[in-house]
Amino acid sequence: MVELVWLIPALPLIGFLILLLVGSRIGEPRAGWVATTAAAGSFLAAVVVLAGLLGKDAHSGDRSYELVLFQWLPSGSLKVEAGFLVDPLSITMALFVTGVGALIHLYSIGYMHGDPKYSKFFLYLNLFLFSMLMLVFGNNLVVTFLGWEGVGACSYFLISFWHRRESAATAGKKAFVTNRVGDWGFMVATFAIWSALGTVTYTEIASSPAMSAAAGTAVSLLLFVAAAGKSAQLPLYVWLPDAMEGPTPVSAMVHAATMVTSGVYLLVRMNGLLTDDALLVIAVIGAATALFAALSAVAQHDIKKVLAYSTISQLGFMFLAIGSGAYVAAIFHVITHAFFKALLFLGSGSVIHGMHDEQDMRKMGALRALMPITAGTFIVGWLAIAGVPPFSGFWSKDEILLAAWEQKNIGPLLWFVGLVTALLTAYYMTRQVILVFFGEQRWDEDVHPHESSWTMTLPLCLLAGAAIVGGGINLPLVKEWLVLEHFLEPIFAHPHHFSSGTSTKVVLAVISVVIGVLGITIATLAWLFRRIPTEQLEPEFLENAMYVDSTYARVVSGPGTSSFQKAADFDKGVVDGAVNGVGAAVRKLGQLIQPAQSGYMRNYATGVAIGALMILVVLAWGLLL
Amino acid sequence: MFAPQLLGFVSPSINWWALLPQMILLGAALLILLLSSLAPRRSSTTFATVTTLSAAITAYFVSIGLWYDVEREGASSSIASAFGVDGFSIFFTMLILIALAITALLSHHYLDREGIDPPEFHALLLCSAAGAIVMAAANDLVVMFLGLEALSIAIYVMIAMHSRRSEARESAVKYFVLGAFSSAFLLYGIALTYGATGSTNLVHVREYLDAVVFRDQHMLMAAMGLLLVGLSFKVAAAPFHFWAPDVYQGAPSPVTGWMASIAKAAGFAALLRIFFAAFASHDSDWSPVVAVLAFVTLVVGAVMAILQTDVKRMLAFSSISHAGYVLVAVQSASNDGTAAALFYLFTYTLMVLGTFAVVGAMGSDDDHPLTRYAGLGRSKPLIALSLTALLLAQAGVPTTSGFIAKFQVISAAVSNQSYFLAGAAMVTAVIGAFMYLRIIMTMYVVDDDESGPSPVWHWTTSTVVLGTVIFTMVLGLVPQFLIEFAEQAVPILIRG
Amino acid sequence: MSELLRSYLTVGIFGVAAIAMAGAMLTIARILRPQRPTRQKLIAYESGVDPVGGDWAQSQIRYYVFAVLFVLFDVEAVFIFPWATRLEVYGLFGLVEMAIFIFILVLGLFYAWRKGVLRWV
Amino acid sequence: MEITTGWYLVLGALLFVIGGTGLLIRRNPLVMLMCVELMLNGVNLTFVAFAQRLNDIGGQTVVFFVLVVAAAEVVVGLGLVVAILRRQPGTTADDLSALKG
Repeated sequence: MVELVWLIPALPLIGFLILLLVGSRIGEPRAGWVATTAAAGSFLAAVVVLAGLLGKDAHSGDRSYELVLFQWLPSGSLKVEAGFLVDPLSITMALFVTGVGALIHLYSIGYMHGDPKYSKFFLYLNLFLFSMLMLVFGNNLVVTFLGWEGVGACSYFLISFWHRRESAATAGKKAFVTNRVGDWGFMVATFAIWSALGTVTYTEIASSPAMSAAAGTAVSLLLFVAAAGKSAQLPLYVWLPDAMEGPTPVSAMVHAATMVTSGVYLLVRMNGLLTDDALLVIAVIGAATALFAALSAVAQHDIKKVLAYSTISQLGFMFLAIGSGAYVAAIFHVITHAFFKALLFLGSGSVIHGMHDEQDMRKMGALRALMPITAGTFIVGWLAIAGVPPFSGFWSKDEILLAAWEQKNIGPLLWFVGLVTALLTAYYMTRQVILVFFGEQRWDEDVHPHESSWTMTLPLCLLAGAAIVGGGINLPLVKEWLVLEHFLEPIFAHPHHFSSGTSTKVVLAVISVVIGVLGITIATLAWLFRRIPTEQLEPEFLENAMYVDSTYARVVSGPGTSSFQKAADFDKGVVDGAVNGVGAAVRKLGQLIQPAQSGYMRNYATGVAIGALMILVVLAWGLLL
Repeated sequence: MFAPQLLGFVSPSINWWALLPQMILLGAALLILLLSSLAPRRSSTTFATVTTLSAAITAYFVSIGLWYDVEREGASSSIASAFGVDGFSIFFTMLILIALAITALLSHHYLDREGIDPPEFHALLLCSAAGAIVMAAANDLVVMFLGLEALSIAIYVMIAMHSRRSEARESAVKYFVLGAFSSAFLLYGIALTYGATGSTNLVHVREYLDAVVFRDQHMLMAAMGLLLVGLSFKVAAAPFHFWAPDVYQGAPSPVTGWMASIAKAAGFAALLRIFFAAFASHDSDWSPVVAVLAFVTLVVGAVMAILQTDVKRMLAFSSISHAGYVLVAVQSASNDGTAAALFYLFTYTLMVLGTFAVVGAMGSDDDHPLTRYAGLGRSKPLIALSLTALLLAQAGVPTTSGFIAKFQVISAAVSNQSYFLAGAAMVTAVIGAFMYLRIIMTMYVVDDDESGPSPVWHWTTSTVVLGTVIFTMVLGLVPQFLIEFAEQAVPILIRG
Repeated sequence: MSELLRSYLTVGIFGVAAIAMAGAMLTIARILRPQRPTRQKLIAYESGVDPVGGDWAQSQIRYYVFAVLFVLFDVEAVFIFPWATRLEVYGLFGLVEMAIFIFILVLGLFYAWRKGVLRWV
Repeated sequence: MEITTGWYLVLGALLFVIGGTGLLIRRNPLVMLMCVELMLNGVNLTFVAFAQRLNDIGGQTVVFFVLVVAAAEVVVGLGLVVAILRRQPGTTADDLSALKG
């Protein structure tokens, strides 16, 4: 059954081709159903392959199956195959990519209703799914790079799907530049691995002798640059908030659940090459990203922007896990995050849809009665991301915090940063839930919020179910329940084991729960009770809430609430500036040499003559030496 | 030696079969001129196009036969070793013939639209193609020079034929003066090679350099330097590239495509044959120089492309940057690198011809502002999609032939331990991609109320675009046959 | 002094003598003749006809085409002379080759003629 | 004093450099053409000198070809220059700088 792996990417590709050929002719809603069927079929195929993989012995190495389609690049000493690698890691990724993907396809049928470019949207979605699966299943770096570029391209198309020229150009430019930096890292890493190990195939890389420490660290860092570009880590994250301008299902699928996790996948896939030094860098950057993005999320008013920064923050958590050597925890969090973040995005999409394209949370409130399913599922997502047990987010986040605690060099510090981030996460998500679904009504009279159609609410319910029980795939309570960990174990060069005793684990878990609850409480005090009609009667209480708000801001990041503004300014000024700065530097260089292109023949001839002189001098110099 | 000693003249053995492709082309050129001068009035475009096409196709079949001959009997050379009959020659002959057929097709509608005399244009095109073949196949520097001049002089005139436009005149004069200037350098290099080794024949040069412990190193170095200058000019490598953007912009689009593809390919053919094959024993001397040229070319091409607003100018700088990639492969001075260069040239030729087919059809050549492409994605979705594919291929995006080509070039540089150059190539690929993306974004991202351009499409243009797109995409997935073809076409020098 | 330069010396002496002689004659004439310039006398002599216009008279553009054709065909002849001196040695092969060469040139001339380049308008 | 081949080579190189310099500094298109011719003739002289030194007829044969190529170039070049001068009389090389940047 494992041999059927080719079906998994083939089905979305077929869907894409059908839509390409007859998409606009079959129109709405059939185009949507074609794409959804392709995605669902792909998911079923993944389940079948998983069953086949589970039927094989776990320890003899049988659970790694390569399907080579053909020799792609027979270039000299470098041979690259077009082939698939099925192993626990790739199938795990594929399952949630296709699963969540199929649900989002289904959701989009309702969400994109009436859009003039309806079929084109699904065409891109299927192409995206195909590229993502190529990325996951490729048996070597080059095929993965193919998928890597493919998801990037689809991402640009989808960002600018609804766009007018100006903003699309800006958002697209930012996404493009930062992603190209990441792509550059990927390319250089590929060639570096090839020149050091003589292969780019994963199974051969895994069985190769170790590189020298310096080379290993260099390669690891290059891979991290690649991952940071795709997975929006400091300082390459700037494109992700802008990417939220695309249709909400796109944000859910491409920019929250799947594509942005491909950096995590890449690092986990190459885990055997990552050196300790590089891991430390990854952990630090991951923690910094988590904290920074969480701070930024606190100050947002746009319902999707909050989720966007939250995504960056959660990705930071995943990198923190990788940096601490806890690859399983990273993948675990990738999965649970995919569930609850897709849920949250789709929920926000449902709200936006119901509110007639209103995205400002200040103009929402008290929607829970009008949109019960959306509200209920959104609350599930909120509890999951806030780390309330037994929702899925708690388990994976807890495992990451534990791994951070045990990090060899600066473990407690990383743990503390993670903890603060968790606090902030609980806070800003609670704030969002309250602003959107509770409190008083703040929208205009002519807006009539309504619940969405079943194609939109069904995925919400399914994802909510997954967000509740998703933690079950890796429960730390009993050793046998660590299903994911045992399943993934064969792919790791150095299996990670938690060394802390049970009591430490319990204490840490309790602390993180307390922190989560604290965050929720603060937000509730600040945002819910501040708005109750008895406001005048309890000014003190309100003041207190405000006080808490600003205090913890002061504790966390220095001088007062303005720090949030500072964080936002940093985003706008420094990081944007850096991105634009690279572009500007290139332009500057261009403008520096542009005068040479003066249009005068004699200048051009002088160029030739000087060039000739230089060549002759260099050659003569060579003779002298 | 090039000419036989006159006493007791014995005609050199001539493999007529091997000369047939370019003779067919010249014959077709003469035929077009003869018939068009006999015709009472202005002769039709169709006649010229069909003649050129048939000549190209016939010559192509002859080349296939030659390829199997070479495969069976091994490489040889003809006319006192002046003309190589080997995989390398035939590789370029085929490439030039394909480009000729494409250019003939895409100029069909263009000539009618712009009111250029078709028979003259086609006759010049055929001469130019024959010159390119001679240049690529020549084993003798003087023959190579003659080929180069035939190629270039025909192009000077082809540019100037669009004479009612002052840009065309300016670009013709620029290309002419600078081209003649650089030809003089090349010729001087040939003279010094002759003086240093006693022959202009590359087979002889190579044997001489291999056998003799060399005394007159200085003259040889000067010869290499000057040859490099002349050929770098033809392939538009920095700092000999200044002419390219101006000339590409001013020239009629089909001619720009021809210059960007074939003039460049033939220049690289000569470069490879001279430096990789004949000066192989001195590669430690020339390889670093070529590496520096490659680096400068990559940077200039990528960086300057960003600043442009005229599409033809953008593509001109992009073609400079492409030359940088091929130079990266050339400097590796290895069989792998040379095969990578050949692969690159082949795929690049088709990409660039397809691109200029679209550009030429987009309207008047007076200028090509980026804004003219705004909304093409809406008004002509298929054409826009094709152009997108071609541009992505030029950017080196995976699943296109451009990716494979860049990949091979960089891996050749890596295995040659030119890590710096490989890194630079990757960085400039990143920078360069921005420019292609800009064109693509312009085509697709427009306001709703804006209707895109709707230029007139002739089926010949569409055929060319479609063909090049399919080739580019298919080759991105199954590049093996062309890779093997290129590997078998690495130049060798054989006395014959 | 080398043999080579010595043989050039003779040429040099002849040259100097020629210049000296011509110069002497003109100088003597200038000294002897009376000088009474009038406006009429200073007009450039042009076959007895009064000159019209400036001294930068433009020549007809059609001269140019003939000049170009002349240059081309003149230079192609550079191949014919060496061939003609060794005609017997080259035999039939050489004859056929030169026939083709001349045929191509003639074709060019024919084309030019048909395109009306040779017509004197 | 013996006039060796070296002298001719130096003369050829001088002609080449003079031609090249002329092309760089002159503005008149016709003079620039003449400069190119001068460069080519410098090379011709070099060829003949080498042919003399190597006692090989090949170098002299090359000169024939170069002469013909030069003639073809001149004809095309003159054609271009005349085409421009007819439309814009008095054009110098520097006036041909509309395409740039």
